[in-house]
Amino acid sequence: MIPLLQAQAPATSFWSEAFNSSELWTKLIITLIVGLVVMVGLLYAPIRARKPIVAFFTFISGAYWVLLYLWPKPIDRQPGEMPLNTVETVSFWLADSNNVVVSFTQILTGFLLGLGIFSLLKIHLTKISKGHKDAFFSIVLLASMGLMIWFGYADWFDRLGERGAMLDNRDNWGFTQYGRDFLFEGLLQQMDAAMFSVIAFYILSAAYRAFRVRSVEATILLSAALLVLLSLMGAVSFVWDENVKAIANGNPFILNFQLTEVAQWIRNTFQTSSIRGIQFGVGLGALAMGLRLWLSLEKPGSGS
Amino acid sequence: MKGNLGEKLQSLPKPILYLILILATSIPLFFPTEVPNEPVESTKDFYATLMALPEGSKVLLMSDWTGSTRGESKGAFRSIFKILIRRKAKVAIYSAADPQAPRVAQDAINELNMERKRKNLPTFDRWNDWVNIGYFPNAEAAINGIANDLKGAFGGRKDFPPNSPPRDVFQSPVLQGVTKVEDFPLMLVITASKTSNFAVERVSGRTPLAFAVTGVMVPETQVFYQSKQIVGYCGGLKGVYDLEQLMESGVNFPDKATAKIKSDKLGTIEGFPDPDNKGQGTRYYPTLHYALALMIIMIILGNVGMFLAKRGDKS
Amino acid sequence: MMPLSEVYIGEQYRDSGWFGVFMTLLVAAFVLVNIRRARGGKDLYIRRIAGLNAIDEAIGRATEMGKPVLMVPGLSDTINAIAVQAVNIFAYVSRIAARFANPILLCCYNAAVYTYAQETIRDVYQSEGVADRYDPDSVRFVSDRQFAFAAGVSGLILREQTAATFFLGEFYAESLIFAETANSIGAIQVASSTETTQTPFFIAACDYVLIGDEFYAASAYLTRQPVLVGSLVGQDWSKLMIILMIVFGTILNTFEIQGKTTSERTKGVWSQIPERNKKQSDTFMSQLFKPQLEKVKVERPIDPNYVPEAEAAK
Amino acid sequence: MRITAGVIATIGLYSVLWKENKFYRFFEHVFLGLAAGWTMVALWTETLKANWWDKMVGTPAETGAAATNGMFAYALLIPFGLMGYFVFSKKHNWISRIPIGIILGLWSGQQVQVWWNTYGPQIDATLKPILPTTWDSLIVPSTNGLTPEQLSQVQSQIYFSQAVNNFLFTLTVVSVLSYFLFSFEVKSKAVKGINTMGRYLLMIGFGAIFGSTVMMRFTLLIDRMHFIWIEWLRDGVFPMISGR
Repeated sequence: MIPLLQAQAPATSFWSEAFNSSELWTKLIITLIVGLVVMVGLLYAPIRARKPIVAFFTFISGAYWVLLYLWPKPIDRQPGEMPLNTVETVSFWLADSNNVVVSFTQILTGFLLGLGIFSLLKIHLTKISKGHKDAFFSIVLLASMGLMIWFGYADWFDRLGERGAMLDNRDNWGFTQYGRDFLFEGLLQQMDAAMFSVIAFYILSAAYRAFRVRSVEATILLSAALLVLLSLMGAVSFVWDENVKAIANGNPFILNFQLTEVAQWIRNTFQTSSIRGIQFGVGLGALAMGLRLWLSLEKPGSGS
Repeated sequence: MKGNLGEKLQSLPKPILYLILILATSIPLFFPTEVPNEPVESTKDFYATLMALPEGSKVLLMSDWTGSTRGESKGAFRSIFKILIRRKAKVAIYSAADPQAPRVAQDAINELNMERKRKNLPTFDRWNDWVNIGYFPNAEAAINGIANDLKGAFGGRKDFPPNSPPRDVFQSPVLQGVTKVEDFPLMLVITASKTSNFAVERVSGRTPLAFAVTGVMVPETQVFYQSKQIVGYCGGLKGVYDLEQLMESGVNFPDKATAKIKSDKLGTIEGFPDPDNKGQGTRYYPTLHYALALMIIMIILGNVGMFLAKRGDKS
Repeated sequence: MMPLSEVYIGEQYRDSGWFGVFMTLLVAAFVLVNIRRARGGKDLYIRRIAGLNAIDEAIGRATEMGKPVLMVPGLSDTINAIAVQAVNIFAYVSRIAARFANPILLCCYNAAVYTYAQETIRDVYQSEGVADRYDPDSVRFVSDRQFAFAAGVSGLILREQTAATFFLGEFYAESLIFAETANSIGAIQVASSTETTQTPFFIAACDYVLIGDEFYAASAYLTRQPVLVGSLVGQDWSKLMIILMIVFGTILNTFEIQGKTTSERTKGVWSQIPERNKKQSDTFMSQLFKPQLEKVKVERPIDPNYVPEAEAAK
Repeated sequence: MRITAGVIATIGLYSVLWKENKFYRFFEHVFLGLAAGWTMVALWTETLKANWWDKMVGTPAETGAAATNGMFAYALLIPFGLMGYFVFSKKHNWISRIPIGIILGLWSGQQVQVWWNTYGPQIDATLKPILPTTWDSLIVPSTNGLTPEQLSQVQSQIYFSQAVNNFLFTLTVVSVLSYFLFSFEVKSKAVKGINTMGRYLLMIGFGAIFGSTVMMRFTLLIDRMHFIWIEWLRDGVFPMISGR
């Protein structure tokens, strides 16, 4: 597919037809119908066939990446070159289909988003219809959702055409742009920032409540945190370090007691290493779980 | 009475805590002050890497921050672009973390350009100096695609040349002759999310990586910096402040003896004294001290309270 | 030009490149072998994990108070093992909740996760024979923007006055928003983030915290399903292997790095250099971990209908 | 006007710190609504349009950009997407597992692919020499005013202090890792000791993480305050009032 992007008049093949050609549309519609037929067919799948079917699809999709990883990769491949042998034919194909496969996850997730929105609508519409005490807020939610969708798309269409570039400049803005800007920059972005910064309050209260010299662990946690906090206050560490330098007057050993040095030492020696220790475990966990899912070894919802 | 005092100190009502914090973070803003500071190694390396770029080199930049972290990321973004503009770099921008990110980055650059216009400096033009390749959903997969097959990944993406309809990004001067990620002498990542990890997983070893991350990510980024998977990084507000100071006074510059910022590892790297260097870092960093101080005081108070309470119980 | 035979080797296996592949396969083997063992009826030991015993306690408490149990399977961009693992644990939780007819609330950040959770939890209720007690709205999609989600969930926590909250999965900055909000209404909290950088906050604000891959151990620990237990043992073998590799490698490097060298290997080629102290990069281990590929040229026929972009641009 | 709205929204969300109230609830729902709306927009404009539709139907030739062909096979994804919607059917909900299965399969496959890329280099970076290569001085001597040769000489040596740090580093990694061994019954005191030590060392790490994180959180709050007091009140409202 890469050469196709580069060539002036792309060569068509069985899999790719020219833009807006009748062949493309016929094939497209046929594919769609076939797909839907298969889907309907699944409705009649016998119960014991269900597990294998799911397992099959899971395995196939995982197999691509595993193959891409294990199959000999071409050495020193230049654009436009043709494979030397069957091994390379496969590896070329694997490499080229990378971008296609990559997009599957996001496309499917995109299609599924409808379900999420459906759940949202269901909950709030029932609230409204039942006249729940928070019905008003549900209305607010749906209204702001509608507005955002409307302005979002209107603005997007405006930017598609010739005017797109001009709209970078506020002078050429219309009602749509201002509306979108108000909702997006004015509200959404600001609320994002606001909600994020709320954490500052919580972090304070959490530290105030939890950082007590109760157990050995708590004490260690607390003192390490305090040291790093101090080192982050440029002024404090600067003054401290200046004094240390003064005391040390060149003695490299004493120089190690500069606050920045100590903090850096904690970071490099303990923080980095403990994170690494944890991450090794987590990584293995993910890999093992990946294997179990790929080979469908695990019962779904195995909390049973 | 001690006991009571202890109890009080141990359990200050949250609203009061919050009120104090608001005061501590608001008042100092009105009184800008200069704070002495020594940049950390990682930021020095970061600055050195940027300054080592030959003029006019092409840089791939993954901009993964939005309004929610503008406090930190915007400062970093602006400083980095001030340097890149001085290096006359050509920047290809894309995002993998958040659909908003490309817009946010675009607005930030426009803001910079407006300031430059006011000072009658040449602007950093879309399409000619930088292209916005747009947003790639599903960071992990997208970055993998970019690393393995840049042509394919960016293919078909469009951006706006000066007042004309959108065109294929590979037509722009920025991406002329670029076919794979190795064609960029440097990949920058300005991120507030774990997309940096994906960059390390997929891109490290193919082309040098340098990160500008939020404070919360400093620990995990330190890991990559130590294992030399990235050449340098600028972490959190401290990083931004360091960067602004480095821009002002360089490293071992004009010469090691008189330099404001010294380094044994790095050679002489020039700085550009210019009031414009002072940005968010310089504005926020002093205030941060009061907030941190408050935090420390509160922790101490809590513990003192606990001891007093214990003593109170005994007597 | 290199011998054609090498073309078959494949880029990723050249020099010491095979080592990475080998290690990956080894770990996979460990996991699969142990799953076999476990399935073969061998009962394998798992040590006690404090955070997990708390789960039952938390639900019990919620039942006493008759208040809902809130569960959040993290903020994964799309459904992945982390989300699945979280939902699996929640399946266990909601099973108990279902028995005691305790209301549950499962807030999803992502539509795909929502689909999976919806399916799984319904299954749980059906298999418990109380399908009628299941309310599809108890598993809901809140928002897929981080802080909108945070705002929504903490709103829910405060309004529903949840008695027990479970935050398991991928959590980022919002972790503390949830934890503190839940704490402020005195709910029991069991939490875990696969993001190491968030764990300290959970530790500070929550009652029970699963650190690192205790999270992955959870379902095995709770359900003792052979497959899961086996895989857990496999992971442990791999960890042990890494530990040994580190110990062995460290000792090896330590002794190797003493002394000087007059030759070094870069890009797969040995070259003579003036004598210098040995560097880390000279050691056997680092050569093993960092494959150094000699630049080679492979002649291939050019595709006739390929147009170089230089012309395409015209 | 725009900024004012932002400020009000900010205060609205902050009000939850006091207690859950109608004001907060209002903005919470506005927030959720906008977010959902935005997602609906981004779904097409940012995801499906470029990654699915354009690939499926192709794009016409434009100035400089060549036309691209359409690959009809992409249409197959529609039915697979639709299968997810069976989740609400009591009888056929199993079908919704298929798209999920595909996504999970892709994810799992990638894990196999990236595991070593991520952790290989980190394992390598953990293998640090734990014996000094020189005893000239116990700690790294000060490097001021050394010639480049001397400097590189010093840097190529490993001094006692570094060796000790490296040892601590490796020790931490190993002990933390061994703390996460679940399936081995620990009998020997020594191993128990290592595990508890692992836990303590872990706590040092967590403390440090906490410290570094606090900085960011406060920075964001400061940014908000700057937004309210400086951008809005001082540079926005005052000029307006004093203008009249």
